Amino acid sequence: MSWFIANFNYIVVVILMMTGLFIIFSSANLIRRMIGLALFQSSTGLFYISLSKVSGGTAAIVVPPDSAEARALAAQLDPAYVAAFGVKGVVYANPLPHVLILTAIVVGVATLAVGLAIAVRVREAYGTVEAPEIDDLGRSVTEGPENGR
Amino acid sequence: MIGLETLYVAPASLVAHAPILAIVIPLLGACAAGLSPGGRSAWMICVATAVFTAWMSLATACEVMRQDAVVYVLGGFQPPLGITLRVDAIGALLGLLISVVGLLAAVVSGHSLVAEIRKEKHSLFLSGFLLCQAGLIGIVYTGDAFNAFVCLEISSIGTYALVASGGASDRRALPAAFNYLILGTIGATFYVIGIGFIYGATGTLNMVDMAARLAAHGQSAPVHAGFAFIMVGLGIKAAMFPLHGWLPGAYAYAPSLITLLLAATATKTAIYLMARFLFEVFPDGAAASEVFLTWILGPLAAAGLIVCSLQAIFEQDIRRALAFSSVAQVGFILLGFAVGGDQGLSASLFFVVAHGLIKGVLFMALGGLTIGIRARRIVDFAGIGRDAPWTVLAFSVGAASLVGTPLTMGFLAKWQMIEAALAGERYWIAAVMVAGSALTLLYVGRILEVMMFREPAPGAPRAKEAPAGVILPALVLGGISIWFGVDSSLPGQLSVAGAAGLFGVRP
Amino acid sequence: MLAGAALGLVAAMGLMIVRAVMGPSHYDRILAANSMGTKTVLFIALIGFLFGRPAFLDVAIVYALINFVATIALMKFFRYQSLSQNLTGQEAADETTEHV
Amino acid sequence: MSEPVQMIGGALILLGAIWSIMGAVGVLRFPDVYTRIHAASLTDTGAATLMLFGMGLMGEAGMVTLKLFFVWAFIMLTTPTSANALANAAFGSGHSPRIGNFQIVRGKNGGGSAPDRGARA
Amino acid sequence: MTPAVPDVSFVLNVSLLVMLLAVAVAIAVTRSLLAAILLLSVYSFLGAAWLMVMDAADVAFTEAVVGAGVSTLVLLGALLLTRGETIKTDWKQQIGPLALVLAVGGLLIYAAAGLPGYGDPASPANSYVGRAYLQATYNDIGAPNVVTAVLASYRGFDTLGETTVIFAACIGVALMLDPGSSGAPAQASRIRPGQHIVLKVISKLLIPLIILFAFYVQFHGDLGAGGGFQAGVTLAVAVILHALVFGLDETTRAFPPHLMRAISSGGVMVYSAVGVVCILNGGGFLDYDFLFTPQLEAAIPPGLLGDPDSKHHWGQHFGILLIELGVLLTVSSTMVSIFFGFAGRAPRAASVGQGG
Repeated sequence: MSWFIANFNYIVVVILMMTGLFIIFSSANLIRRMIGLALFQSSTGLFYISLSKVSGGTAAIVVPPDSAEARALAAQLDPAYVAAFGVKGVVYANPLPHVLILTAIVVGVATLAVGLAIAVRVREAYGTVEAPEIDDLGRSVTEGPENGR
Repeated sequence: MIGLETLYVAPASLVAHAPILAIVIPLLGACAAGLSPGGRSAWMICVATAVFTAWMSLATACEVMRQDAVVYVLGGFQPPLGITLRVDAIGALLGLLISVVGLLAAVVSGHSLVAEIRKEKHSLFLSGFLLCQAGLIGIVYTGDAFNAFVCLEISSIGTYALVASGGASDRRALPAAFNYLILGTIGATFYVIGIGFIYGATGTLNMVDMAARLAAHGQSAPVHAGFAFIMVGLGIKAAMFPLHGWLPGAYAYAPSLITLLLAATATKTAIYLMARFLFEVFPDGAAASEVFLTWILGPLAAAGLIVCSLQAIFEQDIRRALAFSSVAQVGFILLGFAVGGDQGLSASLFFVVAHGLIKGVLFMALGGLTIGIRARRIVDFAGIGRDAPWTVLAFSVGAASLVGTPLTMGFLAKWQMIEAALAGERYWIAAVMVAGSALTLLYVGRILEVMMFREPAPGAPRAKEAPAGVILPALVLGGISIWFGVDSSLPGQLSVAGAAGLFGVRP
Repeated sequence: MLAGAALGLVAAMGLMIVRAVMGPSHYDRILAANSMGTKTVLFIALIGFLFGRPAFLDVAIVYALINFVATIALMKFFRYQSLSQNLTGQEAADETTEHV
Repeated sequence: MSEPVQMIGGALILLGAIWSIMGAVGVLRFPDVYTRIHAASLTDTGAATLMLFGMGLMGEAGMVTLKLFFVWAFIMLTTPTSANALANAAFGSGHSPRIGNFQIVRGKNGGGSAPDRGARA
Repeated sequence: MTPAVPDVSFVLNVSLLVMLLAVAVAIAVTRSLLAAILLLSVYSFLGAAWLMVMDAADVAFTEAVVGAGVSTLVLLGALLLTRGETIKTDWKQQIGPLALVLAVGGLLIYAAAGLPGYGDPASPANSYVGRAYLQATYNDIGAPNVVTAVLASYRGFDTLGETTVIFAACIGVALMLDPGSSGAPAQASRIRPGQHIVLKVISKLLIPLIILFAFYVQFHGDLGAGGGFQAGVTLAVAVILHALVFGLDETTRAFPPHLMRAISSGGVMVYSAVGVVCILNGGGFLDYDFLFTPQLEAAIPPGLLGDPDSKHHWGQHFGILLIELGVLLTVSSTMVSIFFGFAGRAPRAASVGQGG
């Protein structure tokens, strides 16, 4: 049971990642591949955030020390625990993975936008967004039309 | 021997900030180019930026030659809290390669763009080009593992769209770019997952700090998994066999300027990052690195070298042939890693630079040749040596260096590699290297034979000599490749220092 | 009590997911997504109280505002087959949407 | 803040959550899109009112109360509007409501949920 | 030493994760692209809720604005332009990927089990650099929100890179979708008044409020959750809502796409210029302590800035304010121009192939 509690998050996150990866590799449709990619990237975020969880911690926005709020937060926990892992009497979550994932989410959006834009252009040039059909057309017509965009 | 110091003069106040300026100036240039109204002004901004960037990376390289590795603290926060740039000898050398190739490519772009991209998009295109350059320099200069990911994405996201913009002349560029985007993003995400594992085990993101803490804490399953993910992710980015699926399409159909940049620099930065993780972050003698080098990287690299050389031999499309050649040469470089040791690593790093220059020359000359005509297949270039002697001369210099003709940088690179393999008593690796070189001779020979001696097909479009704005940069790049072949002190010194540095960080 | 309410909201979200996955029509899915959005807003507000940090209501506010936009976009998607059109314009059913 | 007010606040929040579950059951059980919209939008606004009011009682008066009011106001504005837009879109695209003894009034699709027309105009 | 609260938070964590898993599997098996997009937006709702449970308020905020505001819209726009709705699947083609994924996944689970357990406060990740930020922020930066402090100051260079990535996406989408001179014009709309009165009135009411909140989020970023990115997307959503309700023509008249691109590059310029100014003032790149020069101090009436003891905090405040402004500019204009790119492109038949 304790093994389950310790590792449940990682197991789910890994399954989520693999679902995303499976969607990317198994689908012929370019839009669906992008959906899979979005899923894959966002599950990376879940992985980092799972790492950053601190039991009994609160969000990394500093509560004024010795305020009523700080005392209320500390009162929920064992004083020895707070003394060992708290900063100025309050236990916080680890802020660094949060920052990294903020960046990663932003990168994910940028990738999604560019990828979909390319997929739209593929549709305009080939008339389809299904990868096998694109391959067939690419083989049969060597020179594409001058669609000039 | 010409010391680097004689090549430049820069005020000390600039030199102190040279590493960051080499990244930020292209960034600012990209913004300015994006703002500029017309293609011409964007081009001028682009060239001016590239000149400044090259100057700054030269200054950085000189600093690195003078002291050991340059550490630039960003935001005034010491590591591991803040992000630092940490430029070692190889980083400096690769930064120099990127900025010099970038400068010459920027000059060339004045001609090659007009043929391939619609006029309204020139400023956007050049803006993306500069962003890509900034990201690439960021990758080689940064000392922070996560920051390397961000820089990787800066260079990649621009590149995806730039590759796809080749769709204006050949629609196959679009699915190729999409494929590149998917695989590239998977690669980058794998890298991030790997960093996550290592962060979970060490709690830090600074590479030097990571190495120290890994050495102190020892290996564990998460560290091994993180290592594997980083290697696969960077392997995709570096087009390591068999993860190179994106590369031939992207090289073949991208606008020639982008192919030039990708081939000369982008995969090289990923290889360099790989080397840093292999030799700097993961301590010596660790089961992960050692087993990986001997049993996975070595065989894969050997297979890549042979298979992709064969593919290049049977390829009809000239750019695809050169693309397969790139994958094969990546295999060559990774074989050097597999040899291991100071000698193998420094030979590999030397080869990285040599190959960057070679592919730069080849694709630059090829881009010049195809400005007038829509030639793709090798036979389209029949007899072109007579019509465009200077461009073909530049191409031949690159080709000679690729084959490994004596007095070229390619020769020295291959020689050092084989020497290192023999010294390390890895005879099968040496044999594979020799075989790979022989195969290289075959496909390069075939291309050159068609270009020089074959009669053009009647009625085929006749190529014109490329404009001087293309030939000169190509010849300069070719000249550098020969100069380093004769006097290899600069890259040799830096790559030996770099290899020693990568090993030296190890506690 | 707050914890029970949070669990209750999560249960309601779970039921909504069943509807979103089952469909059967896309309108059901939009409905489920939209309702999920409202429940998420409430959940976020509640979490602030549950964990003793009510300052996080900002997230809930902005979420409540933004949810609306996605629903409008979906509505336009179905109704007009276009995201660019003026809402007072003709509907897609009345005209050809092909612009070759 | 006195203890009874806290209790009342907590009770209201719990009631809101139960309300929300009831709505979700409705969405799951009702026969067609329109009734489901009805269930979802009514209970969403109701649950939001109960819960946010309860939170207002629990928290300190001030900024938090103001923010809670804003959340409430936005939910009250947007939920009915999107329900309206959704029903409008569903009806406009030929989705037929089931009325009375589950007879189909308009349209030719059998079953409680006509397959919509998808992305093709 | 087991804390009391995690019992609730762990239960919430587990149930939300299970729901995330269910939605992800549903996305994988559904045959309809539109259903997949809708489920993806449900996924992001759940993700945001889960992130709140994990005490990652800022990330939840970002996930919220991205998932609800941008991803869905962009995917819908792309779906309209590609007009692929149902997915053809071939079971034979899925065996290979499935095997690969199972192998990698098994390996990962094995490796991940060696990581520190859930909520371990003494794990390397939570006790080394992460904890150092919590301890140092108060002295170094003086901003309560440690996430903003790390984002904007300690790892400000990452955020510059992130802003650049957004700008690169702006360039990329413009390269791909900018209609240029040959683009199909937006459809001329025939006015038929009286439709969607409710929607229009509510939207008119909401748009100013959204803008107001965007600025609140922007300037409140170092005190509470939020910051330039979240504010930028929120601002963009206001513009997008206007475009959705009142038509793209009307909106592009006020916000022409080339202006959006200019603002986007301007944002990156502002950010890097802050760094360069720090260099000019004698510090390192992005060392905000050097922003608050003695000359500046002399120019500002004494007492206006409060506590004279924490002078370097003012440099940090200025720096964070300015770079967040840069982020806001780039993000908002990029999101708007991405939306314009997708929405403004009329669906067209392929030049070759079966047409649409």
